[in-house]
Amino acid sequence: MSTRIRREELAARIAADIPDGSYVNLGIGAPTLVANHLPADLEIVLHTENGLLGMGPAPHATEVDPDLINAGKQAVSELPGAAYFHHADSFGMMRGGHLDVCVLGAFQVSERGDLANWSTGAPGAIPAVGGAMDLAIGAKSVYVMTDLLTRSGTPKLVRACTYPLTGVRCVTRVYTDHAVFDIAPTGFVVREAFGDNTVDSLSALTGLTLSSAERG
Amino acid sequence: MSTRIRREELAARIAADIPDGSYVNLGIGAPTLVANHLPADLEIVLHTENGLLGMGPAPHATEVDPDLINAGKQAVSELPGAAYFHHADSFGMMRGGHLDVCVLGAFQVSERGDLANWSTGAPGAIPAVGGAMDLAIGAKSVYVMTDLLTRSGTPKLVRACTYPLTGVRCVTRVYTDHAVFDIAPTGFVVREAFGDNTVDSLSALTGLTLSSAERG
Amino acid sequence: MIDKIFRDAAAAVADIVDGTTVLIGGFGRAGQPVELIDALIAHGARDLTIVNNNAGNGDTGLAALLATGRVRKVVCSFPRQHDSWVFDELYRSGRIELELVPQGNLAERIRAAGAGIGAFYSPTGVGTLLAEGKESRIIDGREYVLEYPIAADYALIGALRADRWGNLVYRKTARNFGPVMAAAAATTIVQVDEVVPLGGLDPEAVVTPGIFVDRIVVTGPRPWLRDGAFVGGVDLEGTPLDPAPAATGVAS
Amino acid sequence: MIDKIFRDAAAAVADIVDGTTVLIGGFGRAGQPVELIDALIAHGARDLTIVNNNAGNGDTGLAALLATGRVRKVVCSFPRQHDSWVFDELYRSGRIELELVPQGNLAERIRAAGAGIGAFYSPTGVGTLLAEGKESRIIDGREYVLEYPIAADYALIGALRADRWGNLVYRKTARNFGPVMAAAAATTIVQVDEVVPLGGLDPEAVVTPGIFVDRIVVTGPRPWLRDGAFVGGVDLEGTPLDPAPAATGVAS
Repeated sequence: MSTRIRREELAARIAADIPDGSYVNLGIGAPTLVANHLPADLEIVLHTENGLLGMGPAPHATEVDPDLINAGKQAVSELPGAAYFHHADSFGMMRGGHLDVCVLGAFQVSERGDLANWSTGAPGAIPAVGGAMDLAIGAKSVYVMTDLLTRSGTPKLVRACTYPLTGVRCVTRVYTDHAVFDIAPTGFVVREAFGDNTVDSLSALTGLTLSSAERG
Repeated sequence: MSTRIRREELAARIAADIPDGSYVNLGIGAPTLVANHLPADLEIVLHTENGLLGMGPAPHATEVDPDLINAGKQAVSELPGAAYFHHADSFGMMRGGHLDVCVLGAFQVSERGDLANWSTGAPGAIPAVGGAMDLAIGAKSVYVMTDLLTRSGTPKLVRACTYPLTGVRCVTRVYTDHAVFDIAPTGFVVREAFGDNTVDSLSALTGLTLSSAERG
Repeated sequence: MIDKIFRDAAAAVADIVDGTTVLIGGFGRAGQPVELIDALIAHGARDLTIVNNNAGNGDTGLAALLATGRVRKVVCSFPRQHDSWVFDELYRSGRIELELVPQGNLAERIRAAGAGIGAFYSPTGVGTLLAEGKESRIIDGREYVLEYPIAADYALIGALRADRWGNLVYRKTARNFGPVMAAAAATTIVQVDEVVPLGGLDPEAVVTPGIFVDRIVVTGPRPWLRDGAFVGGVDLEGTPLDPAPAATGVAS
Repeated sequence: MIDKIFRDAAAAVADIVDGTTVLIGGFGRAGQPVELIDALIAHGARDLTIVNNNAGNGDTGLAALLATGRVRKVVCSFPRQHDSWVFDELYRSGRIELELVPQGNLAERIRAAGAGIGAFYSPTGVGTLLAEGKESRIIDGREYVLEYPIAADYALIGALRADRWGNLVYRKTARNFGPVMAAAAATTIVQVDEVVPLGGLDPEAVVTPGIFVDRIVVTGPRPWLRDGAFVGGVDLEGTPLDPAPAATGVAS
């Protein structure tokens, strides 16, 4: 048995690691929850790759603007200090390493920091990548937010990804419902274990050789 | 003996060949004279590579704006319909083939359309290229405006350039004080001979095999 | 005199022949030039290659074009969406070809075409399926993959406002692919809400200079704008909300 | 809270160490960040590599920096001008190194650094002295030369207006290299005429988003502007004209 934290708690945990003044891209899905936990007294500038820095929260239903959406094609708003730009400029911003942090979901993360999050490789599936590969290589720190295990109990942290890769050696840190892991040259390092998780219990769950940040 | 037309006449001759609605870059030096002869009832949009489309004439001395200059670093003005952009966008505009016409000076033009206009290769000279090489390859039609002969009587139209090249096979047409030449696969074609110049007299002056547009 | 305004969308797309490559602006619905796409459908050109970030939403715009069966190939980054049923069906039944390109490489390849770049080395996609068969190179210790420009015969884009020279400003995230597509096509056709007199756009704020624009079609204001200002009252698809929205909860 | 405003130019350049590569904005005098350059001179860093379109005009700004002898190398497109005597003398006496780059390749190489492009194929310079020793390649029947990014430790640029997040707007052709240099440097320092409150810049008209800007120095209005509007009355160097200009001709 091990303690798992809820997704909103995990989002709050990630938000707490983002320094004031950071430029941040929150990927589609669970990572967007991080926005709800950014402290109101900090200025953290959100980037959406479809062409906006200074993205604000979803508007009231009557204020939805079809011209103002995020990368997930949801209605958003603009904050004072916002700026619009075209797609090539936006992805240049990412590819050029100007974002401080991006937070992404994952199917798998390998111990050398490879990320798989765009395709399960299932036959017949329609492939779609969007900005995933650009995001994976496009920030100074690439954080992954994911459950440690799939619903069927398979670890998402792996020695080597079996799903098609999104990016190679690109992940900085993995925030899971069980623990936070850094990627080090030696593999996964347990930075923080939630509840009664331990390095040993996490090793048992994942089948990986893990080291501890304290010992590292 | 042959008739030469004056530089202002030549500028007018070039201006007459530029269709309404063209996007045009006039190089530093003599080519800037062309602007004085563009018909006032046409809209020909002038580009200056330091970041402006819709460039207007030099302002009155009291209206000089140090932030509004052309590629020759002279004071200019902006016309209604103008747009500013940065250097990478401006040269992308050129390199991408969006300009209809550019007019350039030359030290030499070869019969295959090579242009030499940035360096005489003189020892000890300080090299400077600016936008010359970008302009040479950066318009649908590259017109050269030059005297046919140097002051010492050496032809500027040559079989092969001896000066360092600005661009290879890039010149469309050469407007000289003696005649207008097109560059064809066969070499120089006399498009229009001024005054008492003839294909034969021009051949004699330049030492080149020339063909005539009528015969071509 | 330069006047790039066409009388209607039909006239603006009339010379698009079969087999053409067409860049179509928009990210999902934002910035999608729906009236121009509708005109292309009515025009009837076939065997098209379409470049867009997506592969259509719902049954309108790009999705409606795909539904005609006249699109041979789609080049895009994200075809699969909750409302991409038209594409999904064509793809699953083998009736449409797909070239999947990471979004940033898609934008940069289009930009390269407009800027006269022959090819470029991108770090995006390195080591993935989408780089397979592509040249790669290590530069300063980092691996890159060689990507080529995406040029096109036509671009259909949407913008907010134009002058008759074709200078454009966009609106919010509807800008997306418009500026790079405008530069990458031999003929760029734009639909705008309105045309202002020459000099009516701030030269410092023009996003697409007119040199990149060939034809302008005025499609009039959209439901969520009045005199260019946002008034809201629509859903994300631009459909006006019920003017007297029902109260939520038990009362109904 | 993000506040990138520095108290003065000296503080903004204080950590520039010897041996640094510095991008300096401006095309001739337009957009040249003279107060930042003066602060760099006073700061005293040596062995610098400077990237600018030119190599200084007259005796001020970039020319004054070169005159200190602390610049090892200049990367530029057009060093030789009627008023480039400082550079000319250094170059002729072998005291400064020059890398000459065609202007468009210079701009695109800087842009590539900011946009994370590893290298690109340019048609500019093919077959010329400036492509000698560079890789080339035929793509679709046209020859291109391979060009690499120009990144830098610092950029010093000038703009018209900023907010405290570092969003920038420029003024007319003084924009020139500012936007691409801002993105290409690890630390970008901008001098502006004025700072406006956050929200005071139109998000549609921001040219350089604040993500590219690290430090802002407010240098106050320039002589040819009043409240941001052009009032003229200066020469091209920005020097006020004689308030009562002498009549020309025989009277004097």
